[in-house]
Amino acid sequence: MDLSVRIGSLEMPNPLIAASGCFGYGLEYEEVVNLASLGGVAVKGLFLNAREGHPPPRIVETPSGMLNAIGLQGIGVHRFIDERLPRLREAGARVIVNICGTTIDEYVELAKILSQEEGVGALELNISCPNIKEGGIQFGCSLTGTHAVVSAVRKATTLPVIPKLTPNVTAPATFARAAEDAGADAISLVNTFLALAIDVESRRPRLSNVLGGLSGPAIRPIAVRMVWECRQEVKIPIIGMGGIMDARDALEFMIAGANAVQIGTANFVDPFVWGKILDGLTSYMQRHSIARLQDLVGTMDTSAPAAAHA
Amino acid sequence: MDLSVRIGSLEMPNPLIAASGCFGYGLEYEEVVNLASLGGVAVKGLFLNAREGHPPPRIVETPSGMLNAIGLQGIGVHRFIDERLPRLREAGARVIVNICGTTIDEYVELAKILSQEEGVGALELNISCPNIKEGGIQFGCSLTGTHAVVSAVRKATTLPVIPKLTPNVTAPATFARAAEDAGADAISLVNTFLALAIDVESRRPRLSNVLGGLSGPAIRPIAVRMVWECRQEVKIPIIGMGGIMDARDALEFMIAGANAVQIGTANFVDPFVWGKILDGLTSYMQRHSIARLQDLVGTMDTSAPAAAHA
Amino acid sequence: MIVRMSPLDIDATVISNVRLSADYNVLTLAAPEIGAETEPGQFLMVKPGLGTDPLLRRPFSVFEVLRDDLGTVRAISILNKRAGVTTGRLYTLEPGARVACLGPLGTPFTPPVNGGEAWMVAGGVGLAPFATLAEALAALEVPATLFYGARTGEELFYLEFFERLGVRIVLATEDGSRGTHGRVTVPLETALGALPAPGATTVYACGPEPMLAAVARLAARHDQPCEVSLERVMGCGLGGCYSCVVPVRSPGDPQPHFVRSCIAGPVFDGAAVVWE
Amino acid sequence: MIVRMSPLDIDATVISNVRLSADYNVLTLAAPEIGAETEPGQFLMVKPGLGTDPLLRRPFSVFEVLRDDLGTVRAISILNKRAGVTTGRLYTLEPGARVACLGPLGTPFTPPVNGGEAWMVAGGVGLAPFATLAEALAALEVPATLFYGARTGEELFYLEFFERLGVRIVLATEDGSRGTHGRVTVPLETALGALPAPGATTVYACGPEPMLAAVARLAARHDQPCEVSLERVMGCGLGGCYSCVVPVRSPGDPQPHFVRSCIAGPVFDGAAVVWE
Ligand SMILES: Cc1cc2nc3c(=O)[nH]c(=O)nc-3n(C[C@H](O)[C@H](O)[C@H](O)COP(=O)(O)OP(=O)(O)OC[C@H]3O[C@@H](n4cnc5c(N)ncnc54)[C@H](O)[C@@H]3O)c2cc1C
Ligand SMILES: Cc1cc2nc3c(=O)[nH]c(=O)nc-3n(C[C@H](O)[C@H](O)[C@H](O)COP(=O)(O)OP(=O)(O)OC[C@H]3O[C@@H](n4cnc5c(N)ncnc54)[C@H](O)[C@@H]3O)c2cc1C
Ligand SMILES: Cc1cc2nc3c(=O)[nH]c(=O)nc-3n(C[C@H](O)[C@H](O)[C@H](O)COP(=O)(O)O)c2cc1C
Ligand SMILES: Cc1cc2nc3c(=O)[nH]c(=O)nc-3n(C[C@H](O)[C@H](O)[C@H](O)COP(=O)(O)O)c2cc1C
Ligand code: FES
Ligand code: FES
Repeated sequence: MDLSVRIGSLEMPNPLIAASGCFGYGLEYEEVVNLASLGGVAVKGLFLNAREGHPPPRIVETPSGMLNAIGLQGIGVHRFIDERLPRLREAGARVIVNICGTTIDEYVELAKILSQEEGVGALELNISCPNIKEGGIQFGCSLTGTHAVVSAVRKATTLPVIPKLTPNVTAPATFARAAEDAGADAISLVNTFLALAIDVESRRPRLSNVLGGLSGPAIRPIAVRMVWECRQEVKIPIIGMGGIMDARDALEFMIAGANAVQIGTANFVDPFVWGKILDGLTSYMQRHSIARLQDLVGTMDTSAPAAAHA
Repeated sequence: MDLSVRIGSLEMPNPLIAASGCFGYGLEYEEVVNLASLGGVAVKGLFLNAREGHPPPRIVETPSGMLNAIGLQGIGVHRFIDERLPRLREAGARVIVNICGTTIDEYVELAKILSQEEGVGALELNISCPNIKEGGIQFGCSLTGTHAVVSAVRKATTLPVIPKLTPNVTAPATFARAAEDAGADAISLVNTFLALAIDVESRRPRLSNVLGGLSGPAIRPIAVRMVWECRQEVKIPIIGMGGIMDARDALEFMIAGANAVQIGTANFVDPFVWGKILDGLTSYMQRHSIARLQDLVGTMDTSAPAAAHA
Repeated sequence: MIVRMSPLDIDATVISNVRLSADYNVLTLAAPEIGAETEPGQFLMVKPGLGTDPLLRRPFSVFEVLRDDLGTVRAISILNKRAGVTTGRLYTLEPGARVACLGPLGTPFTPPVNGGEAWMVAGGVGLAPFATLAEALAALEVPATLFYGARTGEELFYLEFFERLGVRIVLATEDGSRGTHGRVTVPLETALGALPAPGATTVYACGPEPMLAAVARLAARHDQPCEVSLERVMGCGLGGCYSCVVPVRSPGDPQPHFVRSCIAGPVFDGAAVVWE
Repeated sequence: MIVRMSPLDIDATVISNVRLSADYNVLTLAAPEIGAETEPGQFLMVKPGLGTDPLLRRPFSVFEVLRDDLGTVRAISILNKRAGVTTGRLYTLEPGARVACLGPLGTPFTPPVNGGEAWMVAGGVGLAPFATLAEALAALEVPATLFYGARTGEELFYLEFFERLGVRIVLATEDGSRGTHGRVTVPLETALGALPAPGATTVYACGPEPMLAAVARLAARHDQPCEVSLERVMGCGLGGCYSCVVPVRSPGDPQPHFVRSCIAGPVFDGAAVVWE
């Protein structure tokens, strides 16, 4: 059985990638999961410099989901290269570095710096973080901005370039097209949905940042729809995510059009989820006689609905 | 204690309104709840003519939410006026008629017809149904379309005009502004989020219509954010909704900026929810010494977050 | 047309949970107020547990209405078959757990007119509405037969219950381990063929949709009235959501229309339903 | 720096649930594999029940590590105080229910150096990490005192447990019903003032944040080392989400930094934490 997937020059043995911001720098999970067994590890979003992030409270639970406004606390790209990347390389992880900037130049500089390092598998451009004003969301919410930042990074690196799209727009597929036109190797979607939770007793927001990003199973049906829409619009690989909790959810994204998937919030609920999903994928392939998992991508059959009475 | 709220000429004793499509034509619930005790009843979306709607399956459950693609099955405005409106009037319900058209002229014609009838309290313009191509969503996803349909209906009626906004856009607040500029008396938001669920065994969509609209608690944090954004943008009353299950949720919307709220999906889970929410609102008012519930609207205090350790 | 009592919502305590097989159980619930109002064929909307996942209630036939020696209703039960998340939870509940029960809902079966016989046709968990119907038929002294089909003989339940009420029982199993080998429609067809006069026997059916379609067709072919209890995914059970529609043909109107099975059904005239 | 054993995830069966009061209970869980690895001050991430509402696990100190007569670990327990949805459910669970337990997690308490005394300061449910610490101290033959404060005398639990280990106990209640009237910091301050030499007594504290801040300040003023166990909302417990940060000052760096309390804590040097 072949579960492999390729994104530009990045070859992954399976389509399961740890979602950025939900897996630290990967090393935090070394005792729980063999990092080499994952398709890839998207590390916590990195700026050029270290950042403290927002004061707590930084997360709050909502029905079947959670809001976060971490504010991209991070060690900056240089400490990442010095302290984490060598250990990730040793562990055999396929590293996807999620990069954030406030200007196109910063994205380009990050791309150049990371391109010189051994062990970086791909760059995921975070142009969709809803929690900080300067987190690139100004690019992610404008078609010309998306095109500009992707083109600029494209010219600066030979690494696979994967812009991560926001769901907080009318038509994500138009952004997918802009990204493809600008030379992206793949797109990731979705980042979190901009949201608000208020404590009614104190009438105050539950997060220090007021607004946060909604992730988890609550958003899954919307994210699946967006992946499907993007699949109609672009040919490049799609990395789908949003509330994947088990193999069935991962398969749902793939059938909708995702070539690979990221798993974020589920990892908090069950850090051992990786092995369970991988097992689920292989048993599905057996059950349905699917030799290459990529053959499943985008195969939703709209000729008739599923029987309600299974 | 004063729980009343006014939307143009429509005076309601409390801010709790049954959401369109979630309460039939109201009469279905007569044995369960005294219709006069509700702030208002938004009836199932009506076209000029009767419609059969989509074939089943029309709903599917998702984590803390549900997708629906009913396809606006309905009896058409004339049978509504003949068969349902008199009984609603008798029951003392404050009726908000949710109207749908495929052209501006249809909205205008519906508005004119309904304006001649006694017992219609307001018109809610459904320009946001995600489930049918011809459900006015083309107006709801364009600023000029929204302005045009609201202006046209505004000229055709003296009834309160309440466009219902879609959440499937980048900036709902700009649509709120367009609606206010065009003379709307209030805005309703949110309608459902366009979404997709796939049965992985058959690889078929779970709904006959392929796509459906996500409602229920899953969407609440996004809906609350949108209400808050719109509150910064417009002065007219906002009717907030999306996943309200209890009094605390209703208060969350009001604190974010809603003058009234609609309750949809919760009504399926518990048709007796109305009395419970009303009790919850009055006990909150007592606890916080709030004499007029409208004084709570838009009072979120962003100076500091709620203490995590209550 | 639509007859309905005010439904009640009762946060019922589980009195007992009898597991009949690996998939079937009978859950007895302390909701006598609902039981006292229930007519055969009506249903409940049920939600075990708190929280919003799962979110919606699920429809269940009232299986038994349980009375004490004085005839006072003490409880109701549901016959549950594991199919997914809620039925899975209902299988595992222990006494003391709570289940929110809204009911009774829906249009019940119509008793046979003109003093004929009543034939009940049950497929699998489709047995559920027939315990109360059999009791009502016994009270009306209507001669009753139960045609009851299941996958195997081990999934044939409550036979003594029906025997005690004087119901004649005809069994069928798909694996042939008990009764006729095959579908329950096989012995039904034979029996219908042997009937003397048209219209004297009312056929009531509940089970998988293909079975119901077959039963309705057989009844029509043999000129017997037929009522079917249909399963639909139901969002509300009260007519609020329009999720549960069934295409039916009204007399004199060639065009089928969608009607809400939670209020116009779940029991329908088998001849009115437009089968797929 | 960050010391961690591989955590285990055990779908533990509830062995017993002893309700101590209207808000507190002790839940004994069949997760001996976790108990065998747990050091005092470590915690679990816990999720009772299925489904995605509530979604995330919640952090709980390991309260007791329960052994049989031969010393083999048989179970662990948690001391639960009702505060919201998950703690509410943990209060109601019956034996046989399942609770997913991930652990042990976090940095444990450091045993006292240089053979001094150990003072444990507990506020309310902050008692939880001290049962295992008291056992460890007894094994090390470190003289130990428990300063234990609660709202009322009825919310002082497990005193015999600590007495049996030879722990000296000093009580305080806010309503004055038992021990000193007022906060637990009142008798603590008196006792610290009476200490002869600086640095000979290590103070360990767990409880509400204002209490921890006060204890840390008192210990610093009296030149005694102090470790505090901090509560934070935790998304993952493994360092993955950055939700649980605490501002600490590193030696030689005037600028405070956010560190993740699930891995750098929950036990911190009281002098390093930047109190609000
Ligand atoms: C009027 C009526 C009476 C019923 N009486 C009984 C009864 O007495 N005993 C019993 O065991 N079952 C009965 N059912 C069927 C029962 O409602 C479904 O099995 C149940 O809703 C499935 O819920 P779940 O959460 O376990 O499954 P889910 O996890 O929600 O879904 C599992 C599978 O069941 C299908 N399904 C979901 N809802 C329904 C539904 N309402 N009807 C049919 N299939 C569905 C789904 O499409 C899916 O394939 C009745 C249904 C109706 C409409
Ligand atoms: C390391 C650690 C060890 C702990 N040990 C114990 C213990 O042994 N026994 C015990 O009863 N409790 C303990 N707690 C606190 C416990 O985790 C919270 O009470 C629990 O998470 C609340 O969950 P809930 O679902 O009941 O509340 P929710 O419904 O989620 O929220 C109710 C209230 O509790 C607050 N809250 C939510 N999560 C936390 C949290 N992690 N810490 C503090 N407040 C929170 C919320 O802001 C809200 O005000 C510990 C916390 C930490 C960080
Ligand atoms: C706590 C948290 C932190 C996150 N941080 C980042 C980040 O740094 N960069 C990024 O691109 N996405 C970030 N995300 C978004 C996730 O990578 C992912 O897109 C989103 O959570 C949806 O997937 P999920 O539902 O599986 O979590 C974060 C999400 C969470 C919950
Ligand atoms: C089954 C169903 C049918 C609906 N039909 C309509 C409709 O006819 N017109 C309309 O404006 N909104 C319709 N809606 C949207 C609701 O009115 C409401 O905007 C949405 O469900 C969010 O609120 P809730 O989460 O409380 O349900 C429908 C929603 C559901 C679930
Ligand atoms: S189940 Fe809602 S209308 Fe029938
Ligand atoms: S709880 Fe996730 S990093 Fe600490």
